[in-house]
Amino acid sequence: MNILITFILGIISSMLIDNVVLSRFYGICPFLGVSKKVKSALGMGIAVVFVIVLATLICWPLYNFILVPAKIQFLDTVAYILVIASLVQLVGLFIKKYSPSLYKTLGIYLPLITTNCAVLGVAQGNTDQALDFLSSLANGIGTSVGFLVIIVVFSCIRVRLESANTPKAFKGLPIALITAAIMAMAFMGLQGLFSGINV
Amino acid sequence: MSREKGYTKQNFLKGLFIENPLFISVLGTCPALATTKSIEAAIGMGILFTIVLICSNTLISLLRKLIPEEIRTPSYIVVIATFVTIVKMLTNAFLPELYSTLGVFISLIVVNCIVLGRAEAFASKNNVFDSFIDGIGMGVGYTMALCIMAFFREFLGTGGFAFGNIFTFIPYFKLQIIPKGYEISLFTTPVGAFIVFGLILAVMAFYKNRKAEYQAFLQRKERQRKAEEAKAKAAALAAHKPVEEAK
Amino acid sequence: MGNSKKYILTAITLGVIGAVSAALISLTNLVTRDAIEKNKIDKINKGLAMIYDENSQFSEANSINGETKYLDSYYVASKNDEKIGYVFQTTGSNMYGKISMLVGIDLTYNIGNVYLVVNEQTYAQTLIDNYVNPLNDGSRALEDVSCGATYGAKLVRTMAEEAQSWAKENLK
Amino acid sequence: MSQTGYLILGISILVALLIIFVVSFVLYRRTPVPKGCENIKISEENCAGCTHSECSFYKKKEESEE
Repeated sequence: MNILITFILGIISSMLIDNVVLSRFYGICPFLGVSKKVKSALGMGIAVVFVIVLATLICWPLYNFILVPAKIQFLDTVAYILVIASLVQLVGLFIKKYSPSLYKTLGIYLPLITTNCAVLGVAQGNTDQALDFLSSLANGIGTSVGFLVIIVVFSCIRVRLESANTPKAFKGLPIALITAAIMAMAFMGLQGLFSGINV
Repeated sequence: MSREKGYTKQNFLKGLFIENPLFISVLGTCPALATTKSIEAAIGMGILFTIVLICSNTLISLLRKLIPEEIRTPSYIVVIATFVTIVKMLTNAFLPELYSTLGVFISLIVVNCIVLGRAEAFASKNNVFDSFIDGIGMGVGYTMALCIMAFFREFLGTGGFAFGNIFTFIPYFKLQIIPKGYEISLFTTPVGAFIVFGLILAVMAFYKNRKAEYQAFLQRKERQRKAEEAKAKAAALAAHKPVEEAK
Repeated sequence: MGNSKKYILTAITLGVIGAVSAALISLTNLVTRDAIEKNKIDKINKGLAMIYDENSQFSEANSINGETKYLDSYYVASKNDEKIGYVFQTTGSNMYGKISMLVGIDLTYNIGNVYLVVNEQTYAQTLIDNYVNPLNDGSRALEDVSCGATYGAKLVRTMAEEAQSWAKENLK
Repeated sequence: MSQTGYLILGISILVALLIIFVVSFVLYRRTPVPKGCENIKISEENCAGCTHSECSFYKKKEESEE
């Protein structure tokens, strides 16, 4: 029972409290770049969820069962970037071949994920924090779903921003950043969410 | 690539102002927001980033003829990952304080858009010396941009500047400008990072609009002056013609 | 024919790049491996000195392999060769990450200072500022764990108490 | 397994990863885009990711060269 609670708490905490974009700053590039329209943000978010969960599932055993006994822990970044990049290409290959409809919504964002800081950030973060398998899986799921939630919410706001009459100098990116700051402020309010539960 | 005289200088200065990777092309924003809590961390991150950028630019432009067209990106990723691992090991060994402050963001240089972007856009097409200069230019431009961000964030956030806790070989030195209780600690939090970055981009956009308006104003005056000249010439011509008829 | 030549050329180039990178990385590893080990040992010594004081000597780490959950080893602290207490090295992790710390237990078995050797918690800095530092200068009780990094504080507390209870039974 | 056994295993897995990455990269580039979606473009004004060559970071570069 205790493990299940920690697992769920892990997911919620890395999704809401320690959000990947607003407090850990992984993945700002697509967050600012792809969130112009809600449809593209949704496509990017789902693609990122897919890749992060798969990457966490592969990277943890790769590190703990292969790199650690072989005493080449320093090669973890090289291994992770290779895993993530080949994962992106294989998933893209699969989607390109078998489901054109999925390619229409998801396919064009896949090459962007290789340079998405969130994916490598989560994999490297799990290793640096030496989490066990369940916690790193929870971290992966929470981070990716948090990224999806944040980028969709942000794109909805940004669609409204286009029609708002912002000052000329603030049009485009600056006003988006100020909105992100207000969102970060809101998410900072969730900091003490779990202080009461003693698990 | 035309080799006019000032090309190298212009190539270097391009990275600093005209194509500043952070403020103009808005790339590499992940480390920019995260590691600019203090100027020391920004300088440390900038130095590590510049080293990786210079080495990867040089090696990629060395091998540019060897690497076949189709597998350009995979080989670039491997080269950049190698240099990042080397830099990470060296920092872990000789600058443990900087390593623990930057944490994951040293490994995130691998996915930094600037390094891969410069490799594909510049290093794969130019000779070694130009790529080397371009690497330095971009690196120094990025470090300068990080320091500007860190300057505002640290000054407003902690009320002063502290040196010596990351680079431990410098004696500890704290310059407190805003008195202790009156600084806005919000600026060291992520919220402050977004605000400072947004405001800097807004000021630059404002300056750009101002210049564009001034240019447009000059052109309009230019056109008016030309129109008046043309009218004056036509009038002079018209006055001159009746005199000939009279003769 | 040209096609297979191109494949061979690609394979060779990739092989060259892979070999060059492997050589560079293993070279740097040789240079930096012992420096990283030295950093770890320096940190532990710095921690030991912080828990008691500079001029106290510490015995070798005698490891604990009982059924304890977190304890790794303990040092006997003595000042001008008269025993003044013990320092326990413990490692533990929760969903926020790993903590490896040194906790001082004096002869009357109450918990002294705490020093975090490895602190990979997500809220590492708040843990140090709001819990570990006040704990060391006495302005916060060990039990008062809700400090903005509650999970890290709970982990530190359970490890310290386990060291204390182990010391009570085994170190007379 | 002995220490060097693990080392060889680790290195060989990394090499295998590299080969998988290169092969899948080439195959991805070669497979044709499905029928209905040739002209989907990510119309973003600033570059969200850099491995995609249509990213504006290159466009300025390439246009100024021609």
